[in-house]
Amino acid sequence: SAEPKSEFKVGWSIYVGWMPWGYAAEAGIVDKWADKYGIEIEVTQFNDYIESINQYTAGAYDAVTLTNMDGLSIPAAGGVDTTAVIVGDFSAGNDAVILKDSANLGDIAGRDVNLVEFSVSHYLLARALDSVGLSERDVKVINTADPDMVAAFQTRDVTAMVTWNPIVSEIAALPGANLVFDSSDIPGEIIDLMVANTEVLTDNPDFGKALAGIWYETAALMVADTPEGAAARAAMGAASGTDQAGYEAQLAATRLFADPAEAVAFTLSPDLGTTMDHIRTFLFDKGLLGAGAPSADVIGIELPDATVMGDANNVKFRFSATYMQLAADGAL
Amino acid sequence: MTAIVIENVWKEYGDQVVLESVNLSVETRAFVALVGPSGCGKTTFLRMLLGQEKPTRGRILLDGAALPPEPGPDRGVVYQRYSVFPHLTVLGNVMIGPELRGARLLGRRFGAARRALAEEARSMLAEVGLAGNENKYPAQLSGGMQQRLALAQALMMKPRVLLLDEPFGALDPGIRADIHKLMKRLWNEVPMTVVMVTHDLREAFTLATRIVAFERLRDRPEERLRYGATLSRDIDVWPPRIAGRTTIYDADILPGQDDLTSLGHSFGTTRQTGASEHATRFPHP
Amino acid sequence: MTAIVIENVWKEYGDQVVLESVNLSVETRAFVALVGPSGCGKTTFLRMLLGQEKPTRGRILLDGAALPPEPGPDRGVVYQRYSVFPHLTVLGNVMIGPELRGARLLGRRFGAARRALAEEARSMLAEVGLAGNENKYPAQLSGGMQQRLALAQALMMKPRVLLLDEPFGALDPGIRADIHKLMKRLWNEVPMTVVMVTHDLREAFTLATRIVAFERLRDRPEERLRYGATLSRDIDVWPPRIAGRTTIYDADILPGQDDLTSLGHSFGTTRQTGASEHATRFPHP
Amino acid sequence: MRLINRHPGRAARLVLGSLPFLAIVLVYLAASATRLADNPGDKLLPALSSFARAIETMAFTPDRRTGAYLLWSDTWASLGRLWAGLGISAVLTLIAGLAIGVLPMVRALLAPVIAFVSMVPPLALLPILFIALGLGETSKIVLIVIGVTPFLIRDLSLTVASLPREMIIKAETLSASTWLIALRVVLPQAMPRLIDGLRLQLGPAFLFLIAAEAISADAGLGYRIFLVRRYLSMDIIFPYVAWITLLAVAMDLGLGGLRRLIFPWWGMEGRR
Amino acid sequence: MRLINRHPGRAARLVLGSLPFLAIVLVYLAASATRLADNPGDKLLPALSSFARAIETMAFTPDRRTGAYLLWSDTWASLGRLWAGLGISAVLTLIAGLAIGVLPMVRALLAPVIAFVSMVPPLALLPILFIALGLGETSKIVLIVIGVTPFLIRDLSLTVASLPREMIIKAETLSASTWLIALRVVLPQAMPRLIDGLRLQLGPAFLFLIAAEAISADAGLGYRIFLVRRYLSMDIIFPYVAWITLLAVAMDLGLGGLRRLIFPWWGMEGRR
Ligand SMILES: Nc1ncnc2c1ncn2[C@@H]1O[C@H](COP(=O)(O)OP(=O)(O)OP(=O)(O)O)[C@@H](O)[C@H]1O
Ligand SMILES: Nc1ncnc2c1ncn2[C@@H]1O[C@H](COP(=O)(O)OP(=O)(O)OP(=O)(O)O)[C@@H](O)[C@H]1O
Ligand SMILES: [Mg+2]
Ligand SMILES: [Mg+2]
Repeated sequence: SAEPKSEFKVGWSIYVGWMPWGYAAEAGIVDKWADKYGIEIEVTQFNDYIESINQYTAGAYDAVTLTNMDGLSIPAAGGVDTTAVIVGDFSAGNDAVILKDSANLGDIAGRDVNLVEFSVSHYLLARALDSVGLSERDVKVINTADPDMVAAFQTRDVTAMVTWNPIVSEIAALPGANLVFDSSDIPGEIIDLMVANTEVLTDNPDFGKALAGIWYETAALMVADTPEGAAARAAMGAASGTDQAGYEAQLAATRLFADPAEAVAFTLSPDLGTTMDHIRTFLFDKGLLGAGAPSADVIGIELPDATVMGDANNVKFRFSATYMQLAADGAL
Repeated sequence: MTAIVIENVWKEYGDQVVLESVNLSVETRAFVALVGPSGCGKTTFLRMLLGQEKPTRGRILLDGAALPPEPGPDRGVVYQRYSVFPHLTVLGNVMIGPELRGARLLGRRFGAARRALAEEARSMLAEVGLAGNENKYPAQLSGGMQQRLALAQALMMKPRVLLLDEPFGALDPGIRADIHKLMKRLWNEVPMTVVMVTHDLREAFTLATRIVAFERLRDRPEERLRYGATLSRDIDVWPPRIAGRTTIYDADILPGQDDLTSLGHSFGTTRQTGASEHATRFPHP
Repeated sequence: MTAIVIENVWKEYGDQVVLESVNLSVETRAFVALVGPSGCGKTTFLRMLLGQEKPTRGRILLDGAALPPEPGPDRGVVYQRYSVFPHLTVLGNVMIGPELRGARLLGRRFGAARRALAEEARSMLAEVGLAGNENKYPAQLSGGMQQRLALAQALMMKPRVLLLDEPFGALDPGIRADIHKLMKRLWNEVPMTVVMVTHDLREAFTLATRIVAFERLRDRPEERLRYGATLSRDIDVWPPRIAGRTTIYDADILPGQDDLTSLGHSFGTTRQTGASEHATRFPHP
Repeated sequence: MRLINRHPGRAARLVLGSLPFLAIVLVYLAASATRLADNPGDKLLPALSSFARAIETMAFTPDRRTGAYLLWSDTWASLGRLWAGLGISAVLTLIAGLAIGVLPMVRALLAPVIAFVSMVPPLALLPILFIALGLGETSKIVLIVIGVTPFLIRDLSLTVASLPREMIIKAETLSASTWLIALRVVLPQAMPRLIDGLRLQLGPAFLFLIAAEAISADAGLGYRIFLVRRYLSMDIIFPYVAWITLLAVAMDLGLGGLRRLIFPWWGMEGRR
Repeated sequence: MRLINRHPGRAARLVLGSLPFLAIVLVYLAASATRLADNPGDKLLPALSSFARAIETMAFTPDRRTGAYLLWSDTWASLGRLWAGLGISAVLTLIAGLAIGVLPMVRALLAPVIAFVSMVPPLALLPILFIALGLGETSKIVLIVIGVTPFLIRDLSLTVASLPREMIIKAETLSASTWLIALRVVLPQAMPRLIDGLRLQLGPAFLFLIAAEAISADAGLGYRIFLVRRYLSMDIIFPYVAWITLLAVAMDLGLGGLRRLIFPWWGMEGRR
C-alpha cells in the first residue's frame, strides 16, 4: 500500500513526553522541516491515547506516539509492521504504584488495585509485584479510566492504584498517598516512542528524517535554560492543562533524550533486548499477542543491530537508530 | 323545601364578567334544565354549584348551609365526556365510589365487604341497562352506554344533587331518546335534585320540571367584557311534572318512537326573572 | 342524466360482509341522503364513491365511466371532523385547492395569479358567511364556522359530486339550522350532485331530494358476519325538490326560526328497492 | 395511482424491511474483504470467521483466568446494573411524577429544578459521583438513575397533568381524598405511560451504563468493549454491540408486551 | 381543602421554585467548607472564590498561548459542532421522517432498520466512525447526527402517520399529488413536532458532543472538561457544566419560542 508520497499524517496524544510534538506544530517547526524535505506533515492532537493508536493501526495515520509496550501489543499484534523512529524518553518516575495509608509495597497483597488494564501501569504493577515476590494472583485488578483516577483515589474503597503523570503528581499531593514503587525502579523499561509504519518509512526516508529534525530541534529548545525555553515549557504546560511549574515537575520524572547521541546509545545498548523480552512475556501471559498465539515468539522484534527476537518470518516491530544517528551526526 | 339557593352571584375572570347577579332557588327534587347560547357561562355556573369555582360575589346555599368549598360526595356530576375512568372495568367504575368512601387508606374493599358492594353495583348496572357488560372497559362501550355508566357511577353515592353538563350532547338521536327515558325513571325513583345543562331545548322540555335560561343581555362587542350573562327566563314546564308521579305528559313518549315524532307537546309558564324586561330573543314555543 | 351508477356492489373486510348487493342510480344534481343505523356501512359506501376503497364485487360508474381508483378533484368531501387544514388560515384553506391544481411543483401561486385566486377565495368565503375571518386559523373558529369553511374549500374545486359524511353531526341545533340553509342555497346554485350521510332523519328530509336507507336485514349475532347491510328503503322526498328552483316546501323554513319549530312537513314516496320485501323495521313518518 | 396510496403486501413488506439489513451486511463484507486483502492482520473490519472465533471464545469457552464464560458474566453484570438503575428510576419517577402532576405545591417546588437538572450533562459530574458513592456498583447504578430520571419525571408529570380535569373532579365527587385520587385514579393511568417512557429511555440507559463501566469495572458489556478497544479488537466489539442492541430491542418488545398485558385498556380509546 | 386543590399564588410559586436551587447551593457550600477545613488544597468542591478566579481566567483573560478567551473559543467551537449536527439531523429527519410517514413503501423499507439502529449504542462504534471520517469536525458532527437522528425520525414519522387519514384524502380531493401532499399538508404540520423533538434531543446531543470532543479536539467545552479532569480541576469543570446547562436551557427556550412564533396554530386545538 505504501509508496513514495508527499503527505503524511502524524498523531500524538497529551502526555509529558509527547507535548513537544504539539508545540512543534504550533511553533512552525514541523512546517520548517517538512518544507526542507519537500513534504507535508499534518499533526493531529488526540486527547484519547488509545484512539490515536487505533487510528494508526487502522491505517489512518503514518506515525504516532506510543510506548514500547503498546507498540508491540497493538499495531504489531494487529499486523501493522511498525518501526520506532525516535526514542524520545523513558519514564523515570512518571509511572507509579500508589498505596493509601502504607509506605510498604508488600501491603498491596490482597487489595483491589485500580489501573488501566493492559497498559504500562499493568506492566509496572507486574514488575513491582515481582520485586517483592508477589504475583498478580495476590491482588485484584480493577480497570479504571485514567481521567478519573484522581477522583477515584479519593473514594473510600480505593486503596491501591497504578497510574501515570500528571495524575501521579496530583494524587501524591493528596493526604494519605504513598508512592511505593515507580518507574525509576525499573529504569529504561517504559519507553516513549515516535513510531511510523515501516513500509511508509522505507519508501519515504525523508519522512523519518523530518521527524528526527523536528524532534531534536524542539527538544533542544525545551531543555534550554533560556527565556525561549521557559516560554516553550510554559506553552506545553498550558496545552496539557497545567502550567509551567506543573509541567516542569513532570519533566523531572522523565528521562528526556534531547541529545540524539544519548538516544542512539540507549537504543543500541543490550538492555533494550532484555526490556523487550520482559514485555513480550508479560503480554503473552495476558493473551495480548493475538488470540491463539502459541508462544511469546509469535511476533518478531527486530533490534537495531538487526538481530530478531522471536519469529523472524513475522517481524512486526522494529527499533532503528538510523534517523537518530543522522541527527547525532548533524546530517539532517 | 329548598335544596339550592343562589343569592346575587357574580363570577368574573380577571376583567371579564361572565355571570352577573344571578338569583335562583331550586326546590328539593326539582329537575332544572339550564339552557343558553354557547359561552354564556352555563358550565361556569355548574362549576360553582360543584364547588370547583368560587363566586366572585354573592353566595350559594345547599340545604340551607353554605356550599363546601370543593367537590364532595353530596353532589354528583356527569359530563359530556371524561365521566368514567378508562382504566376500570364497568363494574370497577360503579364500585369505586363506595370503595373510596369506605376505605380511606387503600381505596379498595376486600372479602365480604367487596362481594356485597359488587352485588349492589351489579343491581345498579342492571337498573341502567348495562347488565352483562360488567367486565368490559369503558372504551369498549358505545357513547350511550358510557353515559349510562357515568349515571350509575354517580348514583351509587346517592348524591343530594346531581349536576349534568350536556351529558347526552354527543349521542345519536335514537340513543338519546332511550337514555332520556332512563333519566326520567331514575329521577323519579332516586331522591335527588337535578340541574342539567343542555343545548337542546327539546331535551329540556322532555325531562325538566323547570327551564332556566342564561343570556347575555348586552352583547355588543364593546360590552362583552363589562357585562356578563344573567338569568333571562325561568319557565315551569306544563303540565307540571312531579318526581315519583307519572303525568299525562310523559305518556306522550311511546316506546320505540324515534325523535322525529315525539314533538310539539311542550308548553311552559314563564316565571318572573329579574331580567325578564330585557329578554326578547329567547325562543319559546 | 345519471351521475353515479352503483351496480351490484359488495364490500367485504376479510370474512365480514359489510355491504351486499347494493344497486343505485343517482341522477345529476340529485341530493341523496344516506341514513341507517350505526355501523351499517354508510361511511364504507361513501369511501367507495370517493375511490378510497374498492368494492369487493360489482362496479361503480361516474358519469358513465368507471370510477377512478383513488380520490380526485371531481369528487369533493366534507367529514364531520378533520376537513380543514389546521396549519392554514381560513383564506389559505380556501385557496389551497386551486393552488394545488395549478402549481404542481410548489403547490403555491405567486403574484397576479395569487391575487386573482385570493379574490375568488374571498368571494367564496363571503358566500358561506365567513367574510372577515380570512386571517384566522380554523382552531379559532366555532364548529359551525369550520364546517362552512370545509364546504367553501370543497366547492372551490367545482366538484361534480360532493360527498358529505355526517358533516353537521357535531353542531349545535341552532347552528345546524343556519348551515342547513346555506347548504340548500349552495346546492341550488352550484351544479353538483350531493350524497350526504346523516344520522338525523329530520336533516335528511330538510335537505335531500331522495333518502336512501341502508339496513342489515339479518342481524342476529350468528348472521352478523355472513350477511351485510343493503339498501332497504329508497324514498323520494315530496313535494319534489329541484336544484335551482324554490318549492313551496322550502318556503317553510323561515329565517330566525329555530329547529324546534321547523318540523312536521316532510313526506315521501317509497321507491322499489330490491330488498324492500324484507324491510320492516325502518321507521318512516 | 399515487405513491401515497400504494401499500406493499405482507410479503413485500418483509422483503423490503430486510433489504437495508442485507445492504449493511453486504457493504460490511465488501469493505472487510478489501481491507483484509491489504493487511491480513487488519483488525478494524474482521472477517466473519473472526467473529465466529471471537464469539466462540467469549460465549462458549471458559475464561482461562476466572473459568467464567465471559459474554454471559458480562451480560449478567450489565443487566443487573441496568435493571437496578431503571427500577430505581421507575420508582422515583412514580413518586415524583405523581406528586408533581397531582399536587400544585409540589409542582411549583420541583418542576423548575427538574427542568434545569435534565439539561446537566451527567458525565461531566462523574468525579463527584465517585467520591460521594465510591467506585462500586452504586455509582454505576446512580449514573443511570441520574441520566434517565429527569426525563422520565418530566414525561410522567406532563401525562398526569394532562389527565382531564373533569376526571379528578369526578373522583372528588366520589369522595376521594388527594391520596386516594393519586392512588386509584392517577397512578393506574400513569403506569402505562411510565412503561413507555422506560422503553424510550432504554437507549440512554445503555449509554450511561457503558460510560460508567468504561470508567471503572471488572465485568460488564461496556467494560469489555472499552477494554478490548485497547487492541482494536473489533471482532469482539461488533458482536458485543450487536448483542447489546438485541438485548435493548428485546427489552423494548418485552416492556411493550407487558404494558399490553397489564393495561389492556390503554390505547383502546385511540384505536376506536 | 384537599391538597390537590391548593394552588400557590404567583409569588409563592416563585419562592417555592427557587427553594431547591437555594438548597443545592447551600448544601454545596457546606460540603465544600467541610472538605476545605480538612484539606485546604482540596480540589473536589472548591470555594466560591476559586470559581471566581477560574471564571476570570477562562472567560476574561486572554490565553497566554493563543491569545483567545478560552471559554468563548470553546463555546463557539462546541456550538458550531452542535448546531451543525442538529441542523443536519433536522434535515435528514424531515426527509426520512416525511418519506416514512407518507409513503407506505418507504415505511416498509426503512422503519425496521431505524428501529433497530436507534438501539445501537453509538459510542461503541466510535473507532469506525473516526477511521471512516477522520478526526476533524466531520466525525464529531456525525456522531451527534448518528446519536439523535434515529429518535427524531421515529418520533416524526409517528407524528406524520398519526395525521388523520381524512386530511390526506381531503388533500387528494383537492387534486394534490403525493409530492404536494408531503409539501403542503404534511411538512408544515410536521415542522412544529420536529422542533419539539429537537428540544428533547438537546441533552443527548450535548452528551455526544462531549464524548466526541473527549477523544480528539483542540477546543470545545467537552475537550476542556476532559483535559482538566486529569487534574480534578473542579473549579473549571463546575462553571463549564453550569455554562453548558445554561446554553441548553437557553436553546430549549429559544426553540420553544421559535415554534410558537412560526407556527401559531400549533396547539390551538388542544388549548380550546
Ligand atoms: N378558567 C377560565 N378563565 C377565564 N375565562 C373563562 C374560564 N372558564 C370559562 N371562561 C370564560 O367564561 C365564559 C363562559 O364559559 P362557559 O364554559 O361557562 O360557557 P358555556 O355556557 O358552558 O358554553 P358552552 O355552551 O359552549 O359549553 C366564556 O367566555 C369563557 O371564555
Ligand atoms: N378498514 C376496515 N377493516 C375492517 N372492518 C371495517 C373497516 N372499516 C369499516 N369496517 C367495518 O365495517 C362496518 C361498517 O362501518 P362504517 O364505518 O361504514 O359504518 P357507518 O354506517 O358509517 O357507521 P357510523 O354511523 O357509526 O358512522 C363496521 O362493522 C366496521 O367495523
Ligand atoms: Mg359548557
Ligand atoms: Mg360513519
